[in-house]
Amino acid sequence: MDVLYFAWVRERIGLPRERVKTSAGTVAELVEDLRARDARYAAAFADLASLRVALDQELASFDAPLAGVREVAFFPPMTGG
Amino acid sequence: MDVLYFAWVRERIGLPRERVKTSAGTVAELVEDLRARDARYAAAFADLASLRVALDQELASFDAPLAGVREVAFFPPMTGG
Amino acid sequence: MRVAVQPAAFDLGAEVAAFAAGVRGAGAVVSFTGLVRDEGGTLSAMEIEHYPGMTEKAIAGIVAEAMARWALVDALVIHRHGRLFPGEAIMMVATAAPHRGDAFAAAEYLMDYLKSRAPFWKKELGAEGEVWVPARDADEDALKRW
Amino acid sequence: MRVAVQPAAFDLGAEVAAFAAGVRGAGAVVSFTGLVRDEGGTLSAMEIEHYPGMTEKAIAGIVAEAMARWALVDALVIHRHGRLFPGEAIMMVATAAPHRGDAFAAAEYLMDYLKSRAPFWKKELGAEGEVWVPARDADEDALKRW
Repeated sequence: MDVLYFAWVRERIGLPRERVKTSAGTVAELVEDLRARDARYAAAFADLASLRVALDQELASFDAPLAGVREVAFFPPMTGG
Repeated sequence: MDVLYFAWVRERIGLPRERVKTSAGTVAELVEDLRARDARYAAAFADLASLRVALDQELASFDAPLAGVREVAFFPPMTGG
Repeated sequence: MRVAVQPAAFDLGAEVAAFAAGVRGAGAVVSFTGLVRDEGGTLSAMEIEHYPGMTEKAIAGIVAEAMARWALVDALVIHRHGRLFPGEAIMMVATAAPHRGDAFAAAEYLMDYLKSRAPFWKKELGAEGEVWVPARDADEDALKRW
Repeated sequence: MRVAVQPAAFDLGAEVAAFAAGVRGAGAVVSFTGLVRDEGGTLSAMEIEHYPGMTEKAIAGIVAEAMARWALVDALVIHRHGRLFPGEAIMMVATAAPHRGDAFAAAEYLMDYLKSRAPFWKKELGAEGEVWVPARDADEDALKRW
């Protein structure tokens, strides 16, 4: 699946998107996989309360299942307007 | 004093303003004087609840005193905006 | 702060643009414009009467109260009188503030008070003749929220 | 209804004027514009990042919800991304309705949801370097009133 990062999540990880092969069943499990990669990911995902996730461009929760999902995006709370 | 009429009050009385000599002490007493003049005034002042009054261009109540007032205006509730 | 009471049409776009361009330090600009509705084609024109002298004073007082209640950088009120046709702008208000809450609240306050406390009266000219627009209880009630 | 997400500046006056001219049957038009504050001269620029694709969908959903909740004749949202400087317009919304209550409520609803549910992120560039603007609890709380 495609995993996208925005704002300071993108900056901490150092890239805007990547292709990830995962057997994670939920967003939370995917986060665990990513955290285990290296310190940059661990820093980006240190505090889930300050993160939001979208599955196929719809806001979702961290316990949402990943079955059938093609695009996951992680970002901080929005600050538009 | 000058007495001004606006909107349907003006139309019922048939003039926009007039000079009135009165010994009325309050707005309500002035209204009584005017009502007694003829049917046009009686029609205009038939229902005080549907009228508003301004003394020297400030909204006032019908029991307000007229001492020192130079301009009295009668009109229906405002409908601007 | 500017208040204009005039028979002439105003250029809504130019007024909003000039207002927004002139507000240093504002993060939020709200505008409201009241248009003559065509009422499903039954309205041919609207005649707006006002009380010269009192109108300007009443509006200035309402604007001053809004400036005192909210952190406004600027405010603008333009209100026309005379004969207007469907689709024409009757009036506009604009407010500018550091944050949107103040700008929205002040614009709504200005509208609620202009509606019921500034001396304007509307008459509708249409198929059924001339009708003075009655004041709505809802407009008087709207003042109670402030 | 129109939604535009673009890096280019927009002409606020022309947009408001065209919007108001195109709304048949409306008696009330409200516009909101968000400007880059200069923060007392400490802000040199603002960088707005967004999520292409999701942004347009999220805004369209918010506008559709507003159209369903209030008697709107039309609605408009324009939101910029990229680098903006103090005084520039970041975004605007406009709403048109038969009566002012609906136009105001819908514009505030659009702003509250755009602020916290459309995928935009602001970074301030100033004397102290680059700072991502933190989300405010007040903005999240604002959603609860609807």
